[in-house]
This record gives sequence, C-alpha cells and structure tokens, in this order.
Amino acid sequence: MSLGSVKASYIPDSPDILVSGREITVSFSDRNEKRTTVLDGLDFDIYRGEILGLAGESGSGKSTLAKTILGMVKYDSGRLYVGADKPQMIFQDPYSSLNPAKKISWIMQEPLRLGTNLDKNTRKQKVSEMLSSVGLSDEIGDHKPNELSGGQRQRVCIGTALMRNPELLIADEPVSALDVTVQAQVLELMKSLHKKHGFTMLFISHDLRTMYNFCDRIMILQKGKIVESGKPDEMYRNPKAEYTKLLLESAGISSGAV
Amino acid sequence: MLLEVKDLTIEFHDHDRPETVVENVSFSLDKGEILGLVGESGSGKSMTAMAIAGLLPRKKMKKSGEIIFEEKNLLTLPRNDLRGLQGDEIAVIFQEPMTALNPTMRIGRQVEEALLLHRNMTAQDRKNRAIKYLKAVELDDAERIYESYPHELSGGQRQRVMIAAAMINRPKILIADEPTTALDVTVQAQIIDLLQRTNKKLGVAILFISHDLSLISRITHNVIVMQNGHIVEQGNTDEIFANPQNDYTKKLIAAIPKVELN
Amino acid sequence: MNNYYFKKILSLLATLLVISFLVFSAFEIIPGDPALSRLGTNATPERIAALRAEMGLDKPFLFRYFLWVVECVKGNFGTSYSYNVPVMSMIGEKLPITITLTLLSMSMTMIISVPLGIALAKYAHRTFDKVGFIANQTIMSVPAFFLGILFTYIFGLVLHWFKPGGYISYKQSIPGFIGFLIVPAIAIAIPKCAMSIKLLRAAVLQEADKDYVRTAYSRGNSTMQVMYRHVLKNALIPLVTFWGMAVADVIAGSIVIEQVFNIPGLGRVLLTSISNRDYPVVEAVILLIAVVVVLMDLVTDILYRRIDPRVRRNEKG
Amino acid sequence: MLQSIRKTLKKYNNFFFNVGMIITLVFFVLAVVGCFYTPYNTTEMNVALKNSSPALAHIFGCDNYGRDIFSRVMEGIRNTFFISFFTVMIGSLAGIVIGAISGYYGGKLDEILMRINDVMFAFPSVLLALVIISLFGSGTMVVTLALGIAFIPSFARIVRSEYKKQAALDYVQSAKLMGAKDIRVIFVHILPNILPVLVSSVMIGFNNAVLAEAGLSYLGIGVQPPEASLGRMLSEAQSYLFSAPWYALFPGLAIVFMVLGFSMLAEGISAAKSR
Repeated sequence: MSLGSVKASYIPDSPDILVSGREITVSFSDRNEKRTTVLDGLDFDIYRGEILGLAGESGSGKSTLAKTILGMVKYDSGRLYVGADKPQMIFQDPYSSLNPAKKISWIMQEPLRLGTNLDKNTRKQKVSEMLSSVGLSDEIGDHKPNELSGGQRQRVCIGTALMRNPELLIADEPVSALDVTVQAQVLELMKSLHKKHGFTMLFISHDLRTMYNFCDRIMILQKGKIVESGKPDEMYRNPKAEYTKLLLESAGISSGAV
Repeated sequence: MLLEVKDLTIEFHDHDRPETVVENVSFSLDKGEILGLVGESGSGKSMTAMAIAGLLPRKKMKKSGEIIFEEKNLLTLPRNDLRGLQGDEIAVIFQEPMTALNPTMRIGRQVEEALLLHRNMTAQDRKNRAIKYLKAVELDDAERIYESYPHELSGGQRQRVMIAAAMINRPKILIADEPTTALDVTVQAQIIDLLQRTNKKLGVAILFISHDLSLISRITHNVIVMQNGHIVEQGNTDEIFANPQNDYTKKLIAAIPKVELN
Repeated sequence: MNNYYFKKILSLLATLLVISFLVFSAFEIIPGDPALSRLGTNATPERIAALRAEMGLDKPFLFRYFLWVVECVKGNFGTSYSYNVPVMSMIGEKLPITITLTLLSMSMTMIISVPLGIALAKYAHRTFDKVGFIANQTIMSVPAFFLGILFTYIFGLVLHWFKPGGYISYKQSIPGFIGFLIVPAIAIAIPKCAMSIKLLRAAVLQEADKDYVRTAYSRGNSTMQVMYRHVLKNALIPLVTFWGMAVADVIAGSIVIEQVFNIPGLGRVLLTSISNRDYPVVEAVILLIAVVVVLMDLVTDILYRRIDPRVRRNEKG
Repeated sequence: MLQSIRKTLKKYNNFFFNVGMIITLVFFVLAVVGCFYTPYNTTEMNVALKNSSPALAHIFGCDNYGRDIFSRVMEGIRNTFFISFFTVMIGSLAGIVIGAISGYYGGKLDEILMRINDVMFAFPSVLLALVIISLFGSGTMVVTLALGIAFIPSFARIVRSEYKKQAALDYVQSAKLMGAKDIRVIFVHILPNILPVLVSSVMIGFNNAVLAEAGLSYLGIGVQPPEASLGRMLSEAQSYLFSAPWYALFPGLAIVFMVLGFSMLAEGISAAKSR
C-alpha cells in the first residue's frame, strides 16, 4: 500500500484548484458492523497556494478529511481530485510523529532515500540546509527525538515534510500540543516557509483564534458536514451558521474586537 | 483570607541531582475568589496546586515554607488530619475527566465517596444528596447517571460528575487543574460557565490552573503568572492584562492570537 | 447480553471443532498402521485387512472424522488399542485424581497470591519488597517437579509427614486421598503462586500511577482504602486472564508431578499411551484438555465482564 | 562502536541485569566448555564410587553407576542450553514474522491468525510438545522442534501487540507518506522500536524453554541415555533419594539457577526500558 498519490476520479473546471471533492462520503463500521457516517457528502475546493483552515470539534470529521485526501482512508462515494504528487502531513503530537529509534538526520534523509537517487553526502547536505531553514542548528541531526523539546520536534517534522518540496502540506493541529509561546514561533515559521516555498496548506485546528490570522480561508465542519466557509474576517464579523456563532462565542470572540 | 501560601519551595530528590520545581512562592486566596495560576509546562503551577491539595508524594521530595489554611500548616499537618480536610474543605478537579474517574466503579459511588468518608449519613441520604448534586451540575437524568459507569458518559458529562463529586461536601476551596483543556471548545465554555456559577452560588474559592491566557483573562479575578518555578507577576487580572509589567508576562500575552475585527 | 454469550459459545464450539479436526488429521498422517502395530509384523495380510475393517480404517477420511466426532459427543472415545477397553472408562477412572489435584493447587494459588501481591506493591521499592521480589523470582525458577522431589526428601524421608509413593485411592478413603494429594498440590502451586504475586504486584503498581487513584486520595481516602476500594478490582483484570490459562497449565504440570509422586492419574495414562502409540487414548486426553481450555476461556470472559464494565459496552448494540 | 557499547552497558546497569548476566555467563561458559571437556568421562562407570558423596575428587559426588555427577551436570547443562537456544530461535523467528504481519496489517487476517494463535497459546506448551512427540518420536531433534513450535504463539502474541501499538503511532503514517514500502516500514522503521521488548521476551522464552526441556527429559523424552540430561538425572536420582540426596540436588539446582539467570536478565532489561 503506497500512500500519497490519489488517483483523480474527476477533473475540476479551474486550473487553480489543487484538491477538490464533490459529495465525498466516508463511513466506518465498528466491531458490530454498525456504520457511522463520518463525512457526509462534502463539497470542497483547495486552491493552489492558499492556506485553507479546517475548523471543527472532535468527531467533526476534520482528520478523516485529511486522511481521505492523503489516500489513507477510502471514501464510499463521491469524486475526488488531488493534483499534488506526494502530499505530506504534519501531525498533532510531535512526540509520536518522529521515530524514537532513529537519529533526526536519518529521519530527515528518509524521504530523499526513498524518492531520489541522491548519494549520502548530498542527502546530508540537503538535511543541513533544511535544518537551518526551520531554525535549527546542524548538530540537532545527531540527536534522537527524545532529546529534543516539543517545539524542536515539530520543526523537524516540518522540515522532513518539506524535504521533497511537496505541493500540498496538511497540518493536523500542528501546534496544539505545544506551549503558548512556542506555538507562536512555530506558526510564524510555517507562515514564512509557506511564503518562501509557495506550497498549498490545509491547516486543521479547533482554535478559531489561531486561524484568524493564519488562514486565507476557513471551512467550518460539524458532524461531517461543512456548515460555513469563507474569509476569516467576514466570517467572524458576520457568522451565518448558528454553529459558527457558538464556536466563536465559546472561544470568547464576540462580534467586537478582542 | 482563606488560604495563605508562604515561601513554598518544592524540590525533587528522585534523580542524581535535586531539582527545584517551585521556589519561594507566596500568595493568598480569599473567600469566594477565583484565582488564576498561569504558566507554561514546567512553570511549577501544577506542583503548587498539588501541594495545596496535599497530593504530592511524601517521599523523594523536599518541601519547605508554609501553606496556612484555618490556622493549620498543610505542609506539616499529620497525614490523618490532612485526610480530614481533603474532600471536605479542599476539593480537586483534574484535567482528564476520562482517566480521573475509576473505570470500574459506578458514578454514584464515586460522587458520594466524600460523604462516606467525612459525614455520618445513611446510604439513602447519601444517594439523595448525590442525585441532588448531579442535578445541580445540570446533568439531566441524574438517576440514570448515578447508576452508570464513566465510559458511558461523554467528556463534558464526566467533568460535570467530577464537579458534583468535588462540591458534595461544600468545600471552601476548589482546585481546578486545567479542567477544560481536554474538552471541545463549546463544552469548555459550558464547564467554565458552570464553574463560575458554582463560585457565585456557593461562594467557593477556586484556584484555577491553566495555560490558556485568554481563558484566564475571561474568568479570574486575580492572576499569578509563573515561570520556571517562580512567580513573575501577580495581581488583578484586568490590570495585568491591560498593563503587564514583567517581560515574560508581556510575551505570554503577545502569544495569544489576536482577533481584531474591523 | 444473552446474545453475546450465544455468540461466544458458538465460537467456542467452532474452536473445539477445529481442534478436533486438527487432532484427528494429525494422527491420520503419521506413518505406521495401527492395525499392523496391533497385530505385529508377522501377521497375514488377510488378518490385517479384517482388523482394519473392524476398526473402521477402510472408510474415507472425512467420513471417519464425522463418525468420530459424533461418537465423542456421545461420550464414546473409542477403544484403547493396547488394553481393548473403552477409552472413556479408562479416563473416567483417573479424572477425579487430576481434577482434585488441579482444584487444590489453583485454590492455594489464588488464596495465597492476592494478599502477598498487594503487600509487595504496598511496600514497593522498600526492603520488604526488594527481598520479597528476589525471593519470588527465585521461587519462580524452581520447576514444580524438582520441588516435588525436594518435598519428598524433606517431608517424606526426613520428617516422615507423609509416605512417599503411598498413594491412597479415592475409592479407599477420601480424606486419605486428599491428604496425599496436598503435598503434590503445594509443589504445583508454589511456582504458579510466585507468578501470580509478580503479576499482581506489577498490576497494582501500574494502577497506582493512574489519575483516578489521585482523585481517590483527593477525597481523603487512606492508602488501604485506595488499595482495596479502588485499585484491587482494576488490578485483578490481568490476573484473571492468567488464572484462566493457569488451569490448563496446572493440568499439564500434573502430568509431570504424577510421575514424581507416583500417582496413577491422567498424566500416567497419557504417557503410557504415547509410548504405546495408543492413539484413541491420546486423542481423547488432548480433546479433554482442549475442552478445559475452551471452558476456562468462557469462565475468564464471564469474570472479566463482571469486573470490567468497559468490556460489556464493547459488544452491546 | 566502543562508545555505544559502553552506553548500552550503562543503560542496563541494574541489579537484576548484572546478577542475571553473571549467572547466564557462568552457564554459557559451562555449556561451551562442556562441548570439549569434562573433568571425567561422563559415561565411565566405576562400581567402587557408586553413590559416593561429594568429595574433593568428585565435588558433586557420584551416581548409582559411579559416574561423576559434576561432569554429567556439565553435559546436561550443555544439552539443555543448546536445545533451549534452538527452541527460542524457532519460536521467536516464526513468532516475529507472524506477529508483525498480524499486528501491522490488522483486519480479517489478524483476526484469523490470532484466533488460532490464542487457542495454541492457551494450550500448555509441554502438552503441545507431547502431542508432536507422540506423532514423530522422542529424539532430541523432535523435542527441539516440538518445543520451538509450541513457543511460537507466545512470541507471536507479544510481537503482534507491539506492532499494533507502533502501527498506530504517527511516525509510521509519516513513513508511509514518505513513500516507504510496507516491508521497509515493518523491518526498518518499526522493528528497532520493539527490540527491547523482544530481547526481554527472548530471555523469558529461554527461561520457559529450560523449564519445559527439563520437564520433558524428566519424563524420559528428549536426550537419550547414556547422554546426560538434567531432567533424566533427577528422575533417576529419585530412586536413591534417601541414600544419595545430592544426586537429585545438583542437577535440580543447575536447572533452578539457569532459569533464574534468564529471568533476572529479562527483569533487568524491562527495568532499564521503563526508566
């Protein structure tokens, strides 16, 4: 099973669209063969170069949507187009997303080992360039993950994901396991790398505050359905769906400034 | 003044080198106050709270200073006397409602356990009281929940159960250790609302530990900012958020993502 | 609930059927003709063919399997090749011995290990625990049959508490029978007990680190109250599985122990039939133990569901 | 290289590991030396020394044929050691493959494999070995193979649960996204992470193999006379328990300490892992 290259089951009409889904439905069956619908007929487009925020609470299906795009989950019906080759993902928990038995340098070389014919020295060269561009020193490469802080690990994850210049990067709650001050730094790094490399990013989060400044567009997901989508500023000022209002209120964002 | 912490210092002695996790922390908690204790991981905020709750291990740890509650020093109080206060005058709710409840014990028995330990009541009275408190934390169908097991409830319901179990003896102090971090945003707002109303209605003082500054700014009267085991700033919440003095406090406040709608 | 047990029992029956098929075919594929081995090599081909027909060996394989299963269900396991008596009566006579031995050692294991396991966990990492743990580890390393030999020497030959080799049949005297089985039962129980203690100690320590224990302390429970009211029930969960499997293990262990104490039980029957290539008897004993394994699985499951409400939920609906 | 060895040694520097290591090394040396040299010929009988008690010349005494018990214990240790070694090899290698496939892929295949595995696991291994022996005879080779097969389920169970745990971690997903094939994920990415668990269960496997082999040879199955085996020595010693208790004591103690060494090692490895 090789992941990451999803065959397109249809071609969207605009060349600006990198990923697109029409009426995507995903359901799982539990041990008693009872099926629960996780994604319920989703229509969505992700445009080239944008940062699309995907907001929702647990059980809304936001992680399932990411896995569907990556081909890790099969969809029951609908049409899906993924125009990006080898999309990459950054996970929520930086403690489990790096192989504890390997050194950072080994982990970061792995995408090159698997996808390119570069020799060892060139690979090491590329790793050290990447380390510096995610704000880490060269000697981090000789460490094992458990010797690093949460923020450092998440930087390594970002660097590893970018090793082969993916067109699409999916970030699943990439900062929610980090301390607040570290959160700000990692978000800043992601923003600047996005500017530099121009990849498209799907940013999954439950935190509407973080998304406000970070995302170009936001999609609100509730129980497998998209209840609202739009530019953050317009949406926050004038939320249409009741659920959006509830989320904003819960986050302490009322229609005034905070 | 309900509780006074003076020069609290906590050292770990379970490694080769002793490690100071809390150093010279002093503050006080008044009756009916909601006091925020904020900081990042490793700031010592949870250690401080656990010291007040009497839940720090007795071995491999050195504690000095004083924690004065009703003219007694909780740090030196014999364990049997301390147990008399725990669950009666001082109650705690924890971060993970999923794991903080015993998975093999019915909710009812867990809610009324503090009554069993501290009050001389018949089983029927305990049950009536437990159901009354389950209703008070807005759990519909309290009778059914009384007979349930924790895994049959949602995260929000479990945290409500924790609050009912903590409040059942009408304690004077409630220590809330990141009580909403594990919950969804909308549920989080409901639990916060419940805690605020409990505070107003029953007059219980709440020590609210959190890493979430925007939450702290919304619900606490006073706040203590901790970093690396030290208090870096304390005072009225509104004043500190409007005009932080310490650099670290400034950095923390700056790290709250701003939402400025124009 | 009932639906669950119905399903469970069906799957256990299916398991038994698979085992019986494996056992039957295993003894089918081995080289050697039972008729030939019964008559000796200088028998005439006619006599062999006649005996094969008498034993049903000329019928097709699946047909014979089917017949065998039907007969087994009826309680007829065939006739012993070597003794020419019904297997059932051969085994039935020995069953009370093995059952008594198993019951005695299992109850000893359970009664002794629970308080000791908790005591070790309570004093974890202190001198009592350290010494106890090492002693426990050493006891675990002593094979039951060596213990049996040591007991024979110490209690039998030196102290004369019992008469080595002086087995008393349950037909003669029940108290004498049980009295004789006590020392062998202790020999089986001691290593099992040590393992139970170790498991329980580990389980209690693991539970003690959990959040709900901290909650229990925060309500003003004492250490003993926390242990017995909160921790014990949760810590028993892994132990129940171990005990369930230990039953089959004890039966297997009794095969060796019966040799040590010269007890004419099921083990003796199995060993003689193996060396005599008396396959109907071997098959029957194996099936019997398979039934015990499967039954214990069911019992473990029932206990599990009593202790842990989470298991009940997973199969509901 | 030297540094990493030193680092490993430091990591495992605890009481259980050290004691276990010393005991196991002593037995290993005895086993290896036993291949080439024993103080006396193990089959040489001497009526004059029949059942003689331990003395300077024969430190463990002599058996009912006047053979030197120490030499025979050495030979028994050697036999037990090598039978256990191959038993554990067969059990662990097959167990790793079955467990890895079952745990990594999950689903129906896992369900079927584990169903069979669980029944076999619940079936006492000595008994399983007895069944196989009753089919194929009772030589050393058959006993090794039979025990090896009987040990597969316990290894498969442990390896499977470890693989299941690891496969759920994000780094495995991440490796797949990088384009790593399953076989690479299983052996290059995951395997190093379960190594400590594996090593500790191999030690427990040794522990059980020694016990099982001793039990079988006590029943007269396995190593055939006149070659010495610890279990058979015990069973022979039983007839002379009153006149020559040392005949039973020394082979028995050899088994106990051999098992203790492996179980202490296993304990030490888990202790180091949990730190």
